[in-house]
Amino acid sequence: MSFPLLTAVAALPAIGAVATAAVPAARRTAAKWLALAVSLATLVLAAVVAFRFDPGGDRYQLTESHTWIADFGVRYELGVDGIGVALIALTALLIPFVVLAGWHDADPLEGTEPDRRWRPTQGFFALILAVEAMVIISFAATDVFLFYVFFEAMLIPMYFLIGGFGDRAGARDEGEAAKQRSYAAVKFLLYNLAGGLVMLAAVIGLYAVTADQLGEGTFSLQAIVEARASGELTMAQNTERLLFLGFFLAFAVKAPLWPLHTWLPNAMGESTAPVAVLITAVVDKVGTFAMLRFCLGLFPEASAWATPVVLALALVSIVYGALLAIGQRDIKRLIAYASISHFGFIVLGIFAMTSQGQGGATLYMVNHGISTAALMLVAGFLISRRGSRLIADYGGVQKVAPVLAGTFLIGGLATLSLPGLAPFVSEFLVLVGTFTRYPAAGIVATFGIVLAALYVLVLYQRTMTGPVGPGVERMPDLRKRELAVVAPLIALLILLGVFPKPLTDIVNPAVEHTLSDVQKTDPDPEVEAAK
Amino acid sequence: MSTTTELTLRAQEMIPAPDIEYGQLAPVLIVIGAAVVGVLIEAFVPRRARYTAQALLAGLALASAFAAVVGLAAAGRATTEAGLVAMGALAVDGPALFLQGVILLVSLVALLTFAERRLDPRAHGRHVDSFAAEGAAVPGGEGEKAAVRAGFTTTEVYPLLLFAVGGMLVFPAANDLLTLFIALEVFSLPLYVLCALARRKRLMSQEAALKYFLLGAFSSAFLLFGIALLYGYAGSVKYADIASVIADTNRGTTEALAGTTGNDVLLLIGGALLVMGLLFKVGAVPFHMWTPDVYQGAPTPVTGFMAAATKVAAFGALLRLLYVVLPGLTWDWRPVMWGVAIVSMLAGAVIAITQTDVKRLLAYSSIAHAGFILAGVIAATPSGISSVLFYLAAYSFVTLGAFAVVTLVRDAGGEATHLSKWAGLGRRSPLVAAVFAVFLLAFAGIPLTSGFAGKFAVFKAAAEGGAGALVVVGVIASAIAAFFYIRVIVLMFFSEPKVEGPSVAVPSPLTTTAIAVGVAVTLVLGVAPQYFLDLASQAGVFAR
Amino acid sequence: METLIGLLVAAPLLGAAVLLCGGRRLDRTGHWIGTALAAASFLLGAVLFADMLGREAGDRTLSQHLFSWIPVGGFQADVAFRLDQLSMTFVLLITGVGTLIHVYSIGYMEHDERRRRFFGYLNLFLAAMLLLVLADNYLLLYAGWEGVGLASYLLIGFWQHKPSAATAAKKAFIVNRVGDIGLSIAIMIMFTTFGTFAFSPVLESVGETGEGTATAIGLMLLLAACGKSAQVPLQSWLGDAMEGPTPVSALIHAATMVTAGVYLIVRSGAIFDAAPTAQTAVVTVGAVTLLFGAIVGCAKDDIKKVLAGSTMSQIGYMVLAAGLGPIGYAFAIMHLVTHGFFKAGLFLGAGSVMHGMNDEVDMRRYGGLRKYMPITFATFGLGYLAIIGFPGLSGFFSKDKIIEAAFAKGGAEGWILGGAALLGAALTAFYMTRVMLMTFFGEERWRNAPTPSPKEPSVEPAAETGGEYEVPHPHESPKSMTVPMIVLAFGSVFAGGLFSWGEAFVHWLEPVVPFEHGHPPVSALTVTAATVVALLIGVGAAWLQYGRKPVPALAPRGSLLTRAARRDLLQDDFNHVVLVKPGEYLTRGLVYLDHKVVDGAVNGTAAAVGGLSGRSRRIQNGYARSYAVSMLGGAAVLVAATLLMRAV
Amino acid sequence: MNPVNYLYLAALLFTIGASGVLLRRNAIVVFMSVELMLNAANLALVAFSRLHGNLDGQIIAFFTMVVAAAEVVVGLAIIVTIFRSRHSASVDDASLMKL
Repeated sequence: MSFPLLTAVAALPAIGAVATAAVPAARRTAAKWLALAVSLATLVLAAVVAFRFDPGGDRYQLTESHTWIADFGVRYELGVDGIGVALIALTALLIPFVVLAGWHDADPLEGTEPDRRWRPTQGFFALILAVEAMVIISFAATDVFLFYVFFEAMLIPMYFLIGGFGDRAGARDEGEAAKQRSYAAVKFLLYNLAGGLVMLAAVIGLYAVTADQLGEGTFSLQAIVEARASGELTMAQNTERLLFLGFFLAFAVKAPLWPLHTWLPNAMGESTAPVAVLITAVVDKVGTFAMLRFCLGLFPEASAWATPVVLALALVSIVYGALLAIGQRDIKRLIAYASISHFGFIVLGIFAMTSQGQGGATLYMVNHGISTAALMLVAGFLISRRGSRLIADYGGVQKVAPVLAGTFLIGGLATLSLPGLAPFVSEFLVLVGTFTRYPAAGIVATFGIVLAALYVLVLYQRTMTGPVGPGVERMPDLRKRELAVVAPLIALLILLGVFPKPLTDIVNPAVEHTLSDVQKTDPDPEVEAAK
Repeated sequence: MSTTTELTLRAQEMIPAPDIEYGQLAPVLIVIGAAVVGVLIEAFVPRRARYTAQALLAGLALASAFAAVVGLAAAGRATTEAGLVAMGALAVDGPALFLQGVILLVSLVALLTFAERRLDPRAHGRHVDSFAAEGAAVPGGEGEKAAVRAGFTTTEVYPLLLFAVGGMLVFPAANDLLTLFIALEVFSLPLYVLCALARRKRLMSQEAALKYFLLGAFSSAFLLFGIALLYGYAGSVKYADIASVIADTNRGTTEALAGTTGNDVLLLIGGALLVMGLLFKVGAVPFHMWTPDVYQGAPTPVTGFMAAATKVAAFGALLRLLYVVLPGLTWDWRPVMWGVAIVSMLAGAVIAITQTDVKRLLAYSSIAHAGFILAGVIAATPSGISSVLFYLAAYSFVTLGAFAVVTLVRDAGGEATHLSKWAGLGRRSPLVAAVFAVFLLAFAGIPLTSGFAGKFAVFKAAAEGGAGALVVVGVIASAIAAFFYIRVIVLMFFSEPKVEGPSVAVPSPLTTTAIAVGVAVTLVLGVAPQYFLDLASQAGVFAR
Repeated sequence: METLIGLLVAAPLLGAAVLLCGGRRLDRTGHWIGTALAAASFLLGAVLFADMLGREAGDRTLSQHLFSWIPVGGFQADVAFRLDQLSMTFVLLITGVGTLIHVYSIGYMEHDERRRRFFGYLNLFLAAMLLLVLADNYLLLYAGWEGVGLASYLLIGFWQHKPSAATAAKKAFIVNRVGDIGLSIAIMIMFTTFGTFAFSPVLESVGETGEGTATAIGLMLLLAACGKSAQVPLQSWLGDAMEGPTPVSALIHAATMVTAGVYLIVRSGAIFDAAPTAQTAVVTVGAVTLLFGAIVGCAKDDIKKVLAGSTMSQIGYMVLAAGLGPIGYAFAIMHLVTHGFFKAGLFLGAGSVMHGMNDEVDMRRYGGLRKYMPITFATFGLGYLAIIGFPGLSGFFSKDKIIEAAFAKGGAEGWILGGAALLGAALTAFYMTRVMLMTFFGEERWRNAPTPSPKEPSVEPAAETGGEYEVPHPHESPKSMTVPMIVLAFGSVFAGGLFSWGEAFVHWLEPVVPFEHGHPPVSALTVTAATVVALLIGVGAAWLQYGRKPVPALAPRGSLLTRAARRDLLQDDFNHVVLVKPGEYLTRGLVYLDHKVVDGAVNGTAAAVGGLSGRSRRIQNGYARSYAVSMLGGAAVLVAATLLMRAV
Repeated sequence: MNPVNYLYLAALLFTIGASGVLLRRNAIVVFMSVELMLNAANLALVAFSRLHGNLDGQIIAFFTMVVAAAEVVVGLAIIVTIFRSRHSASVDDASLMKL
């Protein structure tokens, strides 16, 4: 029994969360440093995972397996394939920046020294770490039930993060802001909970099916996949489709896919920038990840059956999200809709069922995480300076705060996937991967890149260029802490944009496995070109 | 020879001297005995000493009864040695022992909240609990004032509690209709009285008692009539006999009985009335309407006890009835139960949304949960039984805990149960709010809480039992239900505290323990339910 | 040798990195670093060029594989360079002109506190442009393609505090993006068809696929070219791009970047050869644009915008030539190079004029400047002669060849194209003469303040003249600015002749760019004569209009065509009506829809459940007896249902 | 006569009792109606006991009486307290808690 590395990666932040929460009220700063230290330690462990992972090896590695709830056929089964590794790495990577960026977000308002028992700061960072732990577990879970448990459970800390620590720059007066916040939080929770409960029904159904055919019910992904491969387990067409829908719905809410997206702009708009990053860059990835791992893995036929519809939805998301982003007045909501558009790309890539598409989608998850983090966090810094989320309240920032403007621009360029920055690689892969099998879809999606250019550049022009706007005159440029957050992210964007090979090497084999699950192979080129 | 002497003669040979397995009846006997002793204490022990004496006695009794249950279980009475005792009046088998165990534990915890006397401000320098100084006195009248001044407390609640527990112990174990009926009354009557004994808001408390009593009596009348009909159908009230009559084909013994014996109409009507009597206790729609009012009016510790223990006992009896007596009628009762379950889940969840009183809110949520449990009952499989057992265990502790927390939030008028007063509780006392949030999340069935494990078990059983549709409805209902649980959490954490808002009383170790136990069980059953699931599944077989 | 190729790109890239991340401490030295690295990469180019000449025509192609960029399944994108005669030509042009313009900018941007960043952007542009022409596969080319787009975005919007500049930059980028759709789709088709998108395999095996595919790819590439090279219908951004500092206009929007489209078409010649339809499209676009640009050029009063129109039109020539296939490719490139020289020179001249005239760009506020800035006048004049194709100068050789080739296309098509080209030549002569006369001859219209102009939509606000009008003191520019102009002037005089000396240029390119002699229906001499005649007509017309009678300081209302031309032939109005407005309505509509319908559905459901709850709780009316009723009813239902179950 | 008639009588009494519960306001009367229902059940039990010729029914009847008595005790206690605090024994007056 080797050292349970994956458990450790998840357990570390969990323990850290408890410890942080336990820090006494007076020692606020200590809590922050503790949280930062824990997140960094987690990053180190995640790095170890990444290095211990052998792309050429088995599909799932670093596996752990213990019975958990025998009656439900539930096992505590962990294991990572390349996709899991990539996303765990992403999560572990982003959290330190989230912590650092949110350094002052949960400080008590000036003047109001809270009573001893109410410790928002500790709670804030503890919750962030808790989310990290749960996300990592769900990326590593190879047992459907185990995954589901954390898929659902992570809603609670997220819910408190959104509702409890809203964007103070948000609304006019605190009461109004609080109303908006709790609306956003409740909407987030209920939306995802509803999706999750539908999934619960499907999970139970899955158990019933396996119990019916394999003698005893199981949730082990590998077991089910093998059983299906060997023909022991055959699902009736309709059953499989229903179950698929149950799963897919939950993931589509999480992802989020049009028309189940409306919770995201509220959630991202009302929460602080770091939390918004947590939502869109980390937590939502669980949804797309799960489509890739569970929807395709468990229900290949149904996935093939649903593909046309899903592709259509993805395309709608891409265009719709971009158009709405153009129409936004609120910086953070704009970024939220941009994310919806990007999630459209990810889903498109996943269901294109080609190695480029799915590889691209996986890269997309990572790159979108980083780029959105960069853009959103800089936007957060900007907003915290001016105290307003409205684009109209800005102008000419680049004159007073060139570095801030510059980083914002780079973040934006990443978002519109400029070559040389990471998102280009993934976006182009998704497009090509889609085009090879569904040319029409590929072409439609390609128009997304123009719209992306529109919303990013319009945003940049309105906020950063032109004559210096009122309230912007003496806006300070990025501070050291803020630079420490943004610079590494940008460096990563460039690195992964120029030399993504290490990532693709890890991801490719996993994608091949997934494709073999759905018995799909890349279409051959029409002409075998002279090499 | 006249018919009477003939009858008596026959009676003599029919009625042998009963032999009673006292050992196996120990749990019941201990509790009832203690209750009797309690009454004597009321009679003879001086007032000052009563509280201590009663509380200790009750605690002791319940604990030892639980020990006895454990002993029996250890002796294999739950599995291999399961059988009928007291001339087949009672069954000592898995479900019975499991449920008795749960009931006893629940009542132990409830007892702690009963005995709590730090919450109410001291009256004339004396600690007082949440029960009326003198139940009989007119609210606000001279008599009451005098009683308060004299520092009276209604220590009768302990014997009453014990009687109720005794009845509840018998209820799920009852193996003939008569015992069932008696047990029902034995645990109902004390509850009626307990409901009337609130220290604050006495008018509401009395009203609750009245409603509960009248409707309870009404329902037990139905139950009794159902019993009569079933007796008429089978000529016996023993479960086994009835079952066999239902099962065997050659019906009718004598010409005279041809009209009645084995007459399915009798059977069906009787069964329906019987089931209705039980559904009333369970609080399933449309027999639920007493629940909100009684839950709100009764003293909160009693509400907690009632909500938890009564459900356990009643569902136990229902299970036994459906699985032992009426298995032959599965195809008759199942569809009906489907209906009841669906209506209960939906109505409970929907109506709860607009509630403004915590206790009423919990009442409606308990209705919804009754629906969920029924979904497991309907499964009509061993896994169905065990899932229900597990759910009951999980649910009862969450309920207890929740109501215990409710007792802590108080203002000048006693407990501040109006939701608006809970605004910003999370800021005032994060811990209490967090604990309550945990219970709410458990009610909502969020993973890693016992609520989720239970819900999963039940739905799983239902799905396997071919009640997939029920699962879907259940899921929808849970989604709706989630809304109002979340609403309370929002209220506690995300809204600004009211200036004149309630304060959170610092309880004595008693209530603290009660709540702690509730939280512990909630989390343990949520994270590592395996052991208890095993227990439940071992206990999943009825003795016939 | 191969290893040097990478350095070509690396040098300016390094410069960009250093200058942009370096921070204020580099403000004093930044421009030197930038210029030095540009020069370094030019020297590298020269070395490689020498080396290339050293080997015989057969194996002059160098290639360098740096690393595998995006390997996913069959999709293998490498970072690999290919240096052949074609790319070498560009390398020299880019680095050469680039270096000159760096030097020029040292003087031109002297008083701008953000000069360091300016040089950073220029270096970034060089790097991207070199990447574009050195890439050995379409994806890497695409990277460079967007890279130059970015650089151009940054440089057009360099004076971001001017809203007009910011808008122009955004417009340029977005229009280019539209073109990029073409390029990326083309790449996708290539990958789907050939399983690769590296130059050689694709171009070699393009014959094996159907003409349909080739046409599709061709048209997509053309779309891309239109975006980058400001060809109709994606031409609208170039005029506004003049908001950028003049050196930028010279380097990016005259000499190099805008010609990338031509490079793309010529590079993909094989594909177009396999797709006649696509070729027709190309020549059409070319012909239309060369006229379009010329007409616009005739009407503008803003000197830079005239030059912009002229650029458009000259590139039209190149595209036209490139569309003619093997008979045109070489000349397209040749014209591209010569154009690089004289157009850059002209822009620098314009810049020098503005420099001396308080950044005034309205030619109607110039006049008689030749005695104040002789060098500028001389260099500009030579550039002028070159561009109108005055016999013996660069423009003459390159343009004349294109016109010949156009006729040589044969048939009606040939006549139309040739005619268009001739007409273009005449127009070119007209508007360039106009510029010369209005700027350097005639009376000095800048001496007295401008009378407030009537509502004249055409005249864009010139550079902000703060407060009341102070009379400019025209003066010659510093050395750092004049020297590059002189160098470029030499280029514009001799390059053409040099290249045409025994068709040296054609043969130099031949190994990579197929060439065959076109056979015009009439003798080459006739064509040349016609060209000269056209040019004389143009010059004459211009002299009649602007040389003989004084130029009004305020633009006369002018004919309908003139006014349309001033508004860039209504291109923006067209886009506004057809794209922008509907787009705005669409987005607004969607925002409303998202809020009211998509989100409304959710909130509606919640509200509905709430309402249901509110109603149904009334059942709980507090009366015990009504509870009893419900119980009784329930019991009845229960009994009935049970009996019913048995009945059925 | 045919003992089955007693059953019909029992059913009748039960119905009367039930409707009494529903129709009468006075708690005492309501309660009496409940008692009536119980006795209806008793009658049925006895009748069945006669039909089956075994004593179970009668025994149950005895038990029922005892239970009924107990119910009276508790019930009257509650009703009386209510009456004393409200000066009314009307069931409908006790409707503080609703909705």
